[in-house]
Amino acid sequence: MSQDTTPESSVADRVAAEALIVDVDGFEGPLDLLLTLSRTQKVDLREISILALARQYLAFVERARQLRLELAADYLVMAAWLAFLKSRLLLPPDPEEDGPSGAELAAHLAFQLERLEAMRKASARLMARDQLGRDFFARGITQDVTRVRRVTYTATLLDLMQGYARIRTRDDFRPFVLDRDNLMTMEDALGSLRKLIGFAGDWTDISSYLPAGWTDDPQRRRTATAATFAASLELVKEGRLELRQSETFAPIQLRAREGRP
Amino acid sequence: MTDEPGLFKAPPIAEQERMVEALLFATADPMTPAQLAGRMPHGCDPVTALAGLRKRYDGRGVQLVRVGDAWAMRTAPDLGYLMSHEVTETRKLSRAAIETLAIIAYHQPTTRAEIEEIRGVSVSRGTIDQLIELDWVRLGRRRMTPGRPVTFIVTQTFLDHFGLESARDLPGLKELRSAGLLDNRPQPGGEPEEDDGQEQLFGD
Amino acid sequence: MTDEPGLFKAPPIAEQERMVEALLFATADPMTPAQLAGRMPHGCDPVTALAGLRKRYDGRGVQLVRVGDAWAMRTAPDLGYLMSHEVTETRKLSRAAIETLAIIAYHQPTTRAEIEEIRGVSVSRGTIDQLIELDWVRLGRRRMTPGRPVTFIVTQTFLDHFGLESARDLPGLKELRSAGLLDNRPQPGGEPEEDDGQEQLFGD
Repeated sequence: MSQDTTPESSVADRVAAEALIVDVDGFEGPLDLLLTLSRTQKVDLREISILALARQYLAFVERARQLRLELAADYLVMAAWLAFLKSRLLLPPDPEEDGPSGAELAAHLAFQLERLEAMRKASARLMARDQLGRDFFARGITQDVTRVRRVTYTATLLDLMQGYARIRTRDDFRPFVLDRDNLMTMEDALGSLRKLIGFAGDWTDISSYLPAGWTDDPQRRRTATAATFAASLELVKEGRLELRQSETFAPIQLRAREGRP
Repeated sequence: MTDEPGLFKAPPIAEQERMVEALLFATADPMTPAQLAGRMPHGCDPVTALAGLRKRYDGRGVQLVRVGDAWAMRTAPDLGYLMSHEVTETRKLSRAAIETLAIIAYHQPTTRAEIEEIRGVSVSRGTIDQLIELDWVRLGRRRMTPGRPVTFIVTQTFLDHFGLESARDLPGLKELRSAGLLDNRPQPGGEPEEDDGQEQLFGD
Repeated sequence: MTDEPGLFKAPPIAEQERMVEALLFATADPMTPAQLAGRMPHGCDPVTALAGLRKRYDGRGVQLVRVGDAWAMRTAPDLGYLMSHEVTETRKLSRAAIETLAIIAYHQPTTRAEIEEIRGVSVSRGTIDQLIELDWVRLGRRRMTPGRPVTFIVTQTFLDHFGLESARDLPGLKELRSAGLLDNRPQPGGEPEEDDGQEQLFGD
């Protein structure tokens, strides 16, 4: 291992680094780790040096890398961001560049740390309060007045949501069923067209072959038109019918083919 | 009172009364003086404390009563009538009723036909009646469609019971899924339309 | 007290106090004045009765405490040590759950994205579920921001458990507020996608 030769990887350092890194499991994310590191500065969080903190954090990540330990992605994202912040804090501000200054970003990070620390303390104070069932108690005997019995029904929000989820999930899996009532198949259209073409000696608009009851409702009209057109093509193929259209989108006309009644 | 001089002085009798009061209030069963003494600091005299406490509660809404060798606190018998209608047996709502309620809550205002379409089965009359009787569902405005069907909506009582500020606060399908309430079975052909559906429900 | 002369005269206030006392003793859950009034004879004024009763129990082993809009009888906290037998083992909450609870209590109504922003880690699915199951947290109104994320607020059960009259009595709330630590301060340079964050959380 090449790293073994670097001075940082002395046994003592490695042990110390490992101790902290093993602790990563115990940290609740990068912000928590930063808060812990910040305690080594022993100053009020409002006066913390974010630059020093960024260096500490980056050194930590570097050590983890040397130890070939895998850190979760969010620790690495924070490292990248802190490296960026560090460069912003060190370099003079570029007037050309948009966006917040290094000082603003550092101030926000300090605010986040202070807020996290404050919520930590608040949760400790909350849990230190007297608690029902531990420090103070509700009535032990709930009254034995079981004379009038009335049944009420109850359900929880969870029941409600699960019920709804159940229906909606079932819905997702309902097999796809075509609505046959409003669909004309080509077979249907062929059947009615075959019966009618004997009378089609002259060019007639195809739309006049739509069966009764299929012309008013737009949905029914659409399916009947498509089926009738497909059927007419089939009959042309069979040599029983001729089709013509004078121009694009002009009405399609049909007639029985000469000599093939 | 105490026959041992003891290393510790027993608390003043007023304090002992407080202790007996708290103990009898919190424990589920009546307690004998010996049991009380076992819980109290060394040198306490529960019998005297019980006598004081009994006097203190005399004529109050709650009384100290003797049950065999033991003591308990009970509400005054003359006030029993206040509690009489308190005893209610609660039962879980049936699955059909929950589903119907859920559909009304998520789709309101909705008609019976719509509920049946979503559930895929007919809704028995009793189900909606039960929800109305629970005061969780009420009639909304009639739908301005042919037949002018009645619609159903959820009530304030419903919102109170389920701890909701409004029916719009019900979590959407996506949220239900992430909460593990919806099976995450693979969806044939993807699932892009669900949240649209949800959006429509809640969208303005 | 009552604006109707009524057919029946309301009972004297001392009697009303007895009634409230009995009712609150009978149930373990806090009751609102409205719930009390619903149980008491017509024309009663539970609020006045509660005030009298509170004074009467002041300094006793059992006390009348306020829990949000409701009232309950609870043993005095300084006597908790006597009842160690009664302590029911409560499930140990994880550090994440405790912090999440505190953030909801102090920042309520708050969204999942805000909780994550404060803690710097994502909130695991079970955490909020656990708090909801304990009935310490419930859904609030949806936030009127893009994505309309659900918010979380604390419940009456939470107040009852921690002996708080209202969420305003949370320890240190004023100091935190005046220090600006309860502000929702966005990252400078704006990552305006907080609500997208919300979407992602609930997304797959």
